[in-house]
Amino acid sequence: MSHPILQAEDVTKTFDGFRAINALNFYLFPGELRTVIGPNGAGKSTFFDLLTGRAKPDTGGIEYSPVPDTPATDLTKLNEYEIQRLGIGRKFQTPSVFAEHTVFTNLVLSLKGPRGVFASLFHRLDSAARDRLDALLKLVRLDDKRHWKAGLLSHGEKQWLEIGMLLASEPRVLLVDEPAAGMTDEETHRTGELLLSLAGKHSIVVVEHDMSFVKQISINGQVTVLHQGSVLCEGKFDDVQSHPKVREVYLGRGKN
Amino acid sequence: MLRFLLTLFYGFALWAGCAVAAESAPAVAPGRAQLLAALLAPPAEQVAAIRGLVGVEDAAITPALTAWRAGELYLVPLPDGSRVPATLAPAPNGGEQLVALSVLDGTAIPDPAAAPGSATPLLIAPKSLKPLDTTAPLRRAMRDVLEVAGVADPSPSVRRESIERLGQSRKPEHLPLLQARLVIEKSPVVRTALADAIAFIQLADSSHTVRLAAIAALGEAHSLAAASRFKELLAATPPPPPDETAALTAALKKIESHWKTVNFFGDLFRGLSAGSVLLLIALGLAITFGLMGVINMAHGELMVVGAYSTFVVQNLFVSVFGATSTAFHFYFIAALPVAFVAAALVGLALERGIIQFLYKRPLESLLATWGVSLALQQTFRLVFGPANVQINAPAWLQGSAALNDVLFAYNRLFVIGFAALVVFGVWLALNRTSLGLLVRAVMQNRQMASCIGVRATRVNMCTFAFGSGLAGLAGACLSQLGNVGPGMGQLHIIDSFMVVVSGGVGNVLGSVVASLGIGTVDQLLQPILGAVIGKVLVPFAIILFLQWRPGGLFPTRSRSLD
Amino acid sequence: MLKKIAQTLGLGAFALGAFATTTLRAEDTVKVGVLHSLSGTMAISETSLRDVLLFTFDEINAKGGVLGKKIEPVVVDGASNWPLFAEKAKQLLEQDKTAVTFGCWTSVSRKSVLPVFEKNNGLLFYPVQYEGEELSKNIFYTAEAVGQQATPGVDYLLNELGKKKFYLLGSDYVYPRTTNLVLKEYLASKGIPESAIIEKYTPFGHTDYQQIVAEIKQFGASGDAAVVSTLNGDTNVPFFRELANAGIKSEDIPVISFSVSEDEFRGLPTKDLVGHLGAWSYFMSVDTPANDKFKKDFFAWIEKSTVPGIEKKGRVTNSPMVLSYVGVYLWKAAVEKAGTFEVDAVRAALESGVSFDGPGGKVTMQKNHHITKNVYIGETLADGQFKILKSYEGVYGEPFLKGTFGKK
Amino acid sequence: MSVPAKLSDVEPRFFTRAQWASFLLPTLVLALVLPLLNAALPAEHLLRPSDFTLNLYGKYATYAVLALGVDLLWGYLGILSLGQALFFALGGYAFGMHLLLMIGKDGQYKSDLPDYMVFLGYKALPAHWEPFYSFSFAAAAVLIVPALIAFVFGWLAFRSRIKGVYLSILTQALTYAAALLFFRNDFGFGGNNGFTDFKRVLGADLNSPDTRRGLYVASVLLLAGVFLLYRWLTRAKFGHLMQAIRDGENRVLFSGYATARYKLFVFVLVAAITGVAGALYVPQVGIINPSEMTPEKSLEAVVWVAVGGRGTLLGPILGALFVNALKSWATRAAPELWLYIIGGLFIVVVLFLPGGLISLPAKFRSFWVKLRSKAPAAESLAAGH
Repeated sequence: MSHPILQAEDVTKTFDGFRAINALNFYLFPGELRTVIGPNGAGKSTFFDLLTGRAKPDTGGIEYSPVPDTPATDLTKLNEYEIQRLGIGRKFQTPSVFAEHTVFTNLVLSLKGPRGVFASLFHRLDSAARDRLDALLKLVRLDDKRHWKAGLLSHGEKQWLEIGMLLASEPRVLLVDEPAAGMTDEETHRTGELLLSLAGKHSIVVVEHDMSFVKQISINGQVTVLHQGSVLCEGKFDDVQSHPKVREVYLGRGKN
Repeated sequence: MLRFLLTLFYGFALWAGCAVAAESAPAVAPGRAQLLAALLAPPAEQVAAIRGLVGVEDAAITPALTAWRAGELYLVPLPDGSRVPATLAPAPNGGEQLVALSVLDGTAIPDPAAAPGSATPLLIAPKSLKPLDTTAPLRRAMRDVLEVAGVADPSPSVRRESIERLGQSRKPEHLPLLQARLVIEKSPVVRTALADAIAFIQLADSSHTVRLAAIAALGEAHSLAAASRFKELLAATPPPPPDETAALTAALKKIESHWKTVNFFGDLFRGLSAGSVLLLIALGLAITFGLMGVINMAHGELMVVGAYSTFVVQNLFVSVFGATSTAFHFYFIAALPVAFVAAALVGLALERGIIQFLYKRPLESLLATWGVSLALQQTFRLVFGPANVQINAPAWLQGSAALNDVLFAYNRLFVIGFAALVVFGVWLALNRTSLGLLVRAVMQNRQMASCIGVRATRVNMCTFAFGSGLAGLAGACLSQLGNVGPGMGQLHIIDSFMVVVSGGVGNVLGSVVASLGIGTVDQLLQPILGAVIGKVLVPFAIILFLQWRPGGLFPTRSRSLD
Repeated sequence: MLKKIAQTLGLGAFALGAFATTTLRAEDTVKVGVLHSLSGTMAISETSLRDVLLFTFDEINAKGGVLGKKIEPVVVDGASNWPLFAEKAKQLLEQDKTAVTFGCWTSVSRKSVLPVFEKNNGLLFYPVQYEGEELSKNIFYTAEAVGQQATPGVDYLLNELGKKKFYLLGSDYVYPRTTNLVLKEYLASKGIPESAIIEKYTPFGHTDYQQIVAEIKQFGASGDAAVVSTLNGDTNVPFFRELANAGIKSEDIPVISFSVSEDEFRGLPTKDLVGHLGAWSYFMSVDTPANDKFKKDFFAWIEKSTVPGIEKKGRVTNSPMVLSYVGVYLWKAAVEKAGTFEVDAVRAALESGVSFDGPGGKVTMQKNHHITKNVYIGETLADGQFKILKSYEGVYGEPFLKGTFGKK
Repeated sequence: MSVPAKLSDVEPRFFTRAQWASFLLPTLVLALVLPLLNAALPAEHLLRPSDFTLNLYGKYATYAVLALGVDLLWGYLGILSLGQALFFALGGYAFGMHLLLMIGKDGQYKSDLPDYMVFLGYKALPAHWEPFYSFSFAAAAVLIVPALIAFVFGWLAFRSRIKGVYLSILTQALTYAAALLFFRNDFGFGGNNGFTDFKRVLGADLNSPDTRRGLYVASVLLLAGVFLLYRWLTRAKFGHLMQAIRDGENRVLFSGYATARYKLFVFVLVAAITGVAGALYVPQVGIINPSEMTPEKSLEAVVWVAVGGRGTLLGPILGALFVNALKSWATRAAPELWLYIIGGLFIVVVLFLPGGLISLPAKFRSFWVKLRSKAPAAESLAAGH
């Protein structure tokens, strides 16, 4: 097997005595689309926080090696924007778009490119960038709403916009937190298709609750079940679904 | 309180003394005649006449001169043209009129118009007489007389004070008097003072050995007055003999190291007291700003409301009970709840009128409440006048206790105790009452709390009023320490915001630790750096401290985004 | 956007209009400026001066005014804001064209308006004790100079009370600093060694005097020390409270204060101050017919005054008020002597030495724009009055004292 | 859902033609016409703006620059700084040092030293004062000193991600501490009295009408220039980022921007520009003293912005003009009541006009629209019954 692009080993994080993440091991391989499920409080969002520099682990290491056979980067030493610049993008659980800005501007601000103060001051959009923005707008189906204030979009549209913003920054790794929340069935399905189409080019981790959606996107990939801050089991969707422990802690709850 | 009891005790002792004197005085004693002459002498000769009373033993002299010095002695004119020195006291029947108590025998002057032999006292209308004048030279002369007389005073503390003064005057002629007293003195405190005073006078003794013994004794006694005298002696030309120089240096060292210790503990106490003041001021803010997130720039003015309430209660007590009554001294106790309620009501109006609309815009509450603060200041100015108002401390908050030379001022002790009490009260209110539970619920998530049926509006209202009331209490306490005027709120507002921020917003315990810390650091720095630099450094220190702990001393952790 | 700009312009026009509302100048009045802080931190002191000035104008107007013209006061609020003082001064001189202005309390406010008065050749009468070291041809200083308050006060401590050690305590600003510089020279010239002097400053609005008082208590343990206080305003309350609680009595360590007058006593616990000293060129307790009349008339005026914001209860008189009062009369005398309101002529008349018998005794304007006046040393009584202990008559006002007590 | 308003995108035109016109017209009137009228017309002429008026407007213009800075930080970047007056005063002090040295021997003591140094017993000019004889050095210091202080403070604060209320209180503490420091005589900047009695600038007599007019024009041009600069800043991608930081700093961080650097850049830039405004303010009011850096002064500037309308560039200018004109007028016309007027204004604006004065026309318009749409409905209702 190839070298993992992202690996977390023996990671622990406590908040005021509460172990949000407990001796977690996680490996993501290039081009993989990984789905992470788990009950509330399993530590999914904290896990993303640790990967993106929002929180620092108490123990354990998180390493990122986008190019095989080069020294890996220790993510625990870096902060949010440094990690983003390495090519790890994140979509938040509650869509976080710039509500006061237009859809178009939201994407412009996310576009890959220099992030420095002076670069922003003297920034001009070239025609290649405009073409790319047009393509993105079409991809996330917000072409006709490009001048809308993002705050006025529906919940699902905001999710799409945020995915668009994520793509605009052309990351290697996409961390996607509950992309289907607030979407209609049809929108959800299209989101799944989009994610599937991105796999291969990007390495993707999706956290999700909606089981039919999970089933849709994990058709080729692995599913990881988190429970009480560590991995409960990992495998194909069907295997996981039938795993007794999973049924007990997670799916079992859904039945009652 | 102690002080109050002492005052009562003194008063009683004085009366007892007078009563005894009255009984044992068959006719005008020679001492009494001399006193009378001094009282009635023309101003130019009064000083000499009073000095003539030094050493004269007569029970009337001390009360007479004490009253004179305090501006409470009157010359009551009689129809025969004579004038009788007397103090005025309320008439036993409780009327408007005052009775004149002759200082010569302590008895009421009989009314000359009444039938001879009857006991009708002479009644005098208030303010119809002016007290006998005093001047600084006169008072100094009286003090000399009283000091000598005070050596034999029934009260140990009067004896001690008089003896200390006599010692400092370093007049050899007092030596026999002091030594004679030492033989019969029983109180250990007074004996120490006597020994010191004798040693002080003996510093100039002709005998070398006596001088050496005196130096050693004073060094042992940690006398500050001796220290400055020692320095003078060491610097004198020609210098004292070598063994005396050595003794002086050793004694000086002993004294100075003692006072270093005293000052250290003094600083600690002062720090604790300054911290308690800060704490009282900041506590209300820790609730309204820390817990509720309202930046209330009018918080200082809520304190002023408390301070002016105290002023009003004081005046009420004066007009109902009179300024000299025992009841007056309890006005401050009555003022505390009034201050709390008054400030809470103003706070309530503020919350209902303005702040309730701004919970989602905390930074804008800053602007609106600043507007309120300006308007309130002008209101104080128009209602109470632009000048400061006069607040007289009750007797039990005046003065201080000394423990091994460290002074503990009663008002400071009170503030420390009161601050502790208020902190405990706040802790109880927040953690042990259902309101406290609701408060914490609402403060954590206003919307969620109202969803589960908490009446957030009412909780907000109560919490804000409570925080405002605490500001009122702080204002009442401050009225005993500093000035009360329209601008007093501005003096403390920045300090208190800094306390809350460095303690950690949303954490009352943090404010407690932060205020005590800031107070102590400030007081410890002051002797080294001066008052101004200390005040400048504190904000800078807080900025640097927040570098280390951006959330304050006790940050509230939350997992929500932003 | 255009609309917004138009709005801005409209607003500007509004502002312009507000300033253009110069009232019609009636021929039989003369405009006189009153420039004091009626709000902000200094209102506490300065409001009384506004009151006494308005009273003085009414008193003069009742007797026919100045040169047959009634005084028309223009009262402006400096709001304890120094740039605003300068703006208001410009307004008074350039818009209202006042013949004379009475005002300022703090030195910094005077410093901020000084260039304005010099540029417009205006006249300012300044009534509050100050540090000296200034002489402007457009300002007349009825104020006590250091030599008319501080040095006589210290003289009293030295000669009458026999004090040998001095604790110079002040607020950290220019008046205390300069006064103490002069006093240190003065004390040195009287043979007091530097080691017997401690100099301490506290910031504005300082509220905690525990340290200072502890130090004073130990400094004064030898019984021959005195405190010379140039603490200003509010800080006196916590200071005297602390002093009293530490058991320091005026017989042991007297405090002489140069910024505490009868007006300040209204907000001080006077029982704690009994026996401590003050030095001013006027006390309310000065027992002269002129003072009795002044007090009677002023209180009667206060009683019936309808000027908004005038406090009616518990009013007293003090030195800055009387120096404001005599300032108006000195100006009146000079105008009458010159026969015109024209500034240069009035100045010449003032410099020629006009006199006025004021409530505090006779005052005479000197060529150096300061006035010769009586100086009184008093001690505080429990009712917030001074009892006069000593008076110095006809003390010459000298603004530049520093260096004059040097080597003799 | 109503049709959302079309918002400007990242690179719209800087100004439309109408906007250029409405910018240039008042600038010309204020910077050219008024001073010309003042210079050319006789003293009592009805149309002539008086020296006093020009001077006052010049002062307001510098205040407006201060307000613009507060607004850029607060309205656009979301940082409510309660310490902006510090930078204003620092610029004023830096330039004041130069002005003080330019007095030369014309002071009270006819000495080369400034007056306060003479009577506090300085023997020679402190070394750090020497370079301030040079106008260009002083001018550079006007920019650099506030920028430096802002840099150190901002670097410390933004690095440790202090924000919101914390940052506001800390900026307040900073300016408070600085004011206390400058109040100290030992600090060497004239203590409470500060610097006054300036005589000349660049060889020109400060009291001559020409110089004062020049200062006024400079202030107006500074305001116009700063307006254009800030407009450019807020229109560029940079401006959008500022607002993005204001609305959701974390999202910006996760988009790969070092937000602390952006904040620091704006904080320092604004400090330097505010310093320039302070430097122009001082010769016009004739005094700089530490009370200019007390927290209340900063609060006042915040109030101007709130009253005018934050998050717009015209609002702060309007607010600074309006509040100060009101203050100038009220301290003369109603000395006892003006605190109520000003205090009441803050409350009313915050409660009822969160958008500030600038939002008034829009409010009237929507009110008018509502009124008109309601009126026929009411009529038809009445007709129906």
